[in-house]
Amino acid sequence: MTAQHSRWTHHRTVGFGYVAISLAAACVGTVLSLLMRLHLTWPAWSLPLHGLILPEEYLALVTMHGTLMLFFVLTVAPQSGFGNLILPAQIGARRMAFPRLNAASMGLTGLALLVLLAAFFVPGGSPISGWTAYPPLSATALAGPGQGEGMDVWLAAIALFSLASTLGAINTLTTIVKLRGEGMSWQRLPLTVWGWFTAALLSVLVFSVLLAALAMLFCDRHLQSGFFLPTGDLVNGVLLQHHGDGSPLLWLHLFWFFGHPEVYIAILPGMGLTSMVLANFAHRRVFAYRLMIATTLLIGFLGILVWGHHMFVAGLNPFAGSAFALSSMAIALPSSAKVLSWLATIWRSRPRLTTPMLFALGFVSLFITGGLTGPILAQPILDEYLHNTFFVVAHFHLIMAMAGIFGLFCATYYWFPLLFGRLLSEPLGKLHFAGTLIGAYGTFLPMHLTGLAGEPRQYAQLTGGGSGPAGQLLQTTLPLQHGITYAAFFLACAQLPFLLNLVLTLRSHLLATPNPWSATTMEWASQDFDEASTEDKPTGLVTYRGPCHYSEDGVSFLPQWESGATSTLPPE
Amino acid sequence: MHSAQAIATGQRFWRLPVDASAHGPALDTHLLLNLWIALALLALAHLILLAGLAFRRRASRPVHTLLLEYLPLAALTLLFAFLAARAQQLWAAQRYTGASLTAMQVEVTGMQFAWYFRYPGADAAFGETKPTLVAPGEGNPLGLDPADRHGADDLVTSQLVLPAGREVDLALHAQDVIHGFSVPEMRLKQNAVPGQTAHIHFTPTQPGSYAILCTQLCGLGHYRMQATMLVLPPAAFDTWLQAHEAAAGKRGQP
Amino acid sequence: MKGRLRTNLLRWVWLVSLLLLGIAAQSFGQGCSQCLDNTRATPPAVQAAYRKAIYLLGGTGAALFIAGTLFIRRER
Amino acid sequence: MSPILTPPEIDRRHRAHESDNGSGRRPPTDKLTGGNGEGGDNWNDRPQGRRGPRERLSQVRMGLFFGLFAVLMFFIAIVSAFFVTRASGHFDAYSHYVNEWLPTTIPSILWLNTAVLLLSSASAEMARRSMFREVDVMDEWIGLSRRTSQRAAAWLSVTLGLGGLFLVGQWIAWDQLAAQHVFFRSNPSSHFFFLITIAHAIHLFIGVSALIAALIGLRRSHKLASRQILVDATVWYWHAMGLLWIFLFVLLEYGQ
Repeated sequence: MTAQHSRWTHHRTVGFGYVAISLAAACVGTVLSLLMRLHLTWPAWSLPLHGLILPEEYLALVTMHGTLMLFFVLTVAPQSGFGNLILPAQIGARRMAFPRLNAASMGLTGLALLVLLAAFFVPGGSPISGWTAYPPLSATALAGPGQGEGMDVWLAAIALFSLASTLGAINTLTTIVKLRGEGMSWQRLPLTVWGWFTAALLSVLVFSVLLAALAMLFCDRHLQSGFFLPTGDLVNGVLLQHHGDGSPLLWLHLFWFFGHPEVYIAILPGMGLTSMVLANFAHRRVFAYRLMIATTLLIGFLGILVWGHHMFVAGLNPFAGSAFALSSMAIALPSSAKVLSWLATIWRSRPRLTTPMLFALGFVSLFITGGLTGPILAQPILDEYLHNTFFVVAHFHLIMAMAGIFGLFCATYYWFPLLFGRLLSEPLGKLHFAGTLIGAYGTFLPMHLTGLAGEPRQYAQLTGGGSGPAGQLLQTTLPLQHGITYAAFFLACAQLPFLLNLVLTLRSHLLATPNPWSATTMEWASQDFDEASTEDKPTGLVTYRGPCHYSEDGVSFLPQWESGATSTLPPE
Repeated sequence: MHSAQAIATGQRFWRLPVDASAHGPALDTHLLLNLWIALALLALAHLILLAGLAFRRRASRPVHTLLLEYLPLAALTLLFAFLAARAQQLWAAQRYTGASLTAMQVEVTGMQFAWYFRYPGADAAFGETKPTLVAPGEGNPLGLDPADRHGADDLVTSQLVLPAGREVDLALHAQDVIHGFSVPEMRLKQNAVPGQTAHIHFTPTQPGSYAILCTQLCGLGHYRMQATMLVLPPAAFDTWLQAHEAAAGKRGQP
Repeated sequence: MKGRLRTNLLRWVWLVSLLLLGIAAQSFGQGCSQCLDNTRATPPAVQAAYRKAIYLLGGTGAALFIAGTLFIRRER
Repeated sequence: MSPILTPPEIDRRHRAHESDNGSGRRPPTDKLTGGNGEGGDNWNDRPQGRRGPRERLSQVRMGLFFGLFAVLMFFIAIVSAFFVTRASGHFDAYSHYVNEWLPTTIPSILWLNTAVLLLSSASAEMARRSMFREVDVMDEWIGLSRRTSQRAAAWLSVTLGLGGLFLVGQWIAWDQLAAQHVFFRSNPSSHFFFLITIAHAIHLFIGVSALIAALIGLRRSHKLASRQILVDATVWYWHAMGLLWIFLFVLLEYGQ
């Protein structure tokens, strides 16, 4: 390693690369979801230049939307994107531990995205088995269009992504453990860093399990093994030729061992950021700070042990269902502790309602709303009714997708002055917030109702299923589905002020003050030492205390990098 | 807007579907209890959130960690423990034990993209099936082995007809990929996984016709993989069964 | 400070494990030695193998998670 | 905005440049110390507890250990699938429970391979130790000799040879099985035998590449610290792969 680093391996370059990747994925994913909504509401609507959306094309939309959003947006942007942009500065370091490895994993992630998008253009189109890719549907080209080359491309993309994520997470972990600046003891780490740390630890542990499962699925597809295939499986009139008495359940176990921690990887950085932003604008210390650290770790730890709650009705032993139900219920406790702490932090604090603060509050609201249906779905007997209905769609979109996106917007508005030296416009930001909040609730709250009415997800069509009781059951929710589609379009349009805001702000010449939010964490000190420099010199910054030191009246504050008496401030 | 119309015309799309099984009412009660609790907590949390924001005067920082964090947490722990325990009771009652020996046996087979139902016939035994013999075009979608005498009187239908008030033991199979057997009106859901048998038992209580849906993504026809469950009064069911078994028996004889 | 976090963590672990134990005891009081229904066609050996695999996978994951968090505590 | 406790801007600016503001008021603090050619060599600027060339070494080790977590989980996933598949079977036409699992006969050459791998681990450890022998390190640091690197290179070459031998041995084992008509696709047991051995061989191949890289590095790199890191990380990885192999070998030999 030389004193001079290349710009290409600078952590900010890598971070912006990740953000660009996830922005591209988010745009494509959003368009796909809107197409799904259009088709679901007006089945006869034909896509310009394409024609009617066929059932298999609808499922391809489902699969690609899920894969893009979960992997390339919710995993990449908060963890790798903002992790790289902010993390080093926040722990008083100038760089990530392994800059070249970092750039390589960003490149791999980009490559994975390109490979995934290539699935649209291979014969048969993109895969139709959802982001969970349950075999035997995903194990043979006979199972449907898109399950041939499309599925192979999908496997390759996700394998690349797993590799990249593991490497990126190793980098994050090493950076946090080893590169903390002087005085940055582990109790002084901002909760954001704890979120990144836990998420990275989970990534290291679970992405390789996914990789192993992908390798085995590949063998099943092309080498006639039967890890996930039972004997005598007859697909499309053809008896599958393979050896062994595998079981699709095995895939479910391996996949969800990855899949459940994956959703925590997506949301933990957002939780950490929300805590810090709430404290920053409420001008108070995060309530029960050490408990927040403990709950972050506990959520991650329990996250490893709850995967079976995705499989209550999948043919699992009912006792295993009970055990997983209990561990899943246990996660409700650290999550509740977090919500209580957030509520206590802002209680009667007269916070400054800036745009990042609003998005953090929105995160709290969505986390509560989406989270409260979690314990319901963790009860196997209720999951028996609600499994794979729109209720589940509503649950995970609120708590993971929408809360995750709110965390991302919060990060964007909050750190924009740090990254670009300019403040995003507040009026436009507030408009963006209001629209997004209304759109998010408008889209996903009604889905609870259609789910309770028994409507399954992943149905390409809700009409035309015949006049039997099934057709009638599905049609009862159609009026609501119309409303949901309008709300989804409203939600998408609500992002326009944001784009406008970005363009206007980047073109403006109004520069922000060095620490416009009066923040206390280390990244805001970094403007002293020219963060963008590629020179590998120590920052010379010392951390003197934990984050969020504010006086009782909330007027004065003491940032982490200032030496000085803390005696004017109340004890922690 | 359609939804506005629907609300105005009083269309009850927000209701749970009819509950027509013996274990259903308990499940519904528990579900509604859960939903009300969730709604109450939701309202409470948002009230606290908004109230905390609305106060114009800043309060001194809350320091009573015990009071503000651990006490509500203990209460929530008790609440969740209660809900979990209640759910476990219901789950155990339904799943931990098998169907009674007198339960009616029906085999359900899912395949891309249809459900087939098989009744064992007079001998109360299912005949062997072989994947090599499957020929939907020739009226043998399940691959019944003609050499097996148990299979001769088996009745295969595409509609699940059941008597009201009698326990049913369904044996779920899948021929190709994973399917999800779901009857919302019976509060019933269980995946049919190829290569293994999943048993599920329940007692329909109200005669009527109900929707059977596939709830596990199974391919391009997933959305139209539907069937009907027809619950008949016991007498009507007996007539139906006899008529069909007679027909099936005739077909089974060479 | 360290001490307090440890106490907090310990308190949490106790709370959760007590809860788990309490409810688990409740559910095992249901006469569940049969486990008949869904697994009738799955021989005990296979179920045992699944159990073993679940313990192995979950146990290793949990152990490594704890090891990872210990790294950060060991470093200053 | 609210009055803050932060000192005025000018103060902060001042302090940021106080190390070298060109006024001659202070002696420059970023004088070159060290000597191993590392960038930003003034260890006084570094936080407590991380001064000196071992800092980067411990970073790389930490990263490597986290990477090994991932490798371990990869194999644990396969091994847990192994347990499940070993027990699984199906009911045949006569309602007999059939388990297709036919334990793969492990070619006896694997014992030899295991011994070779253990030996290679020992020689790798010799290479690692020789990179850290204090007297020689001092010599090399001052520029008197390159004895550490020469010794390490010798040991690493031995390791490389033994590692190559192991891979060749694995190839022979697969060949022998093929001669007995046991292929990947023969049987559930053979799926796992080949999956595990090939996956391990790929990991070991990465190790071999790392050895080659380390050998090149020993020749080319001018910085002792970098050479130490290269050798150290490679050897730790090599040890881990050896340990993993013993676990997998025991599983395949006695666990089927």
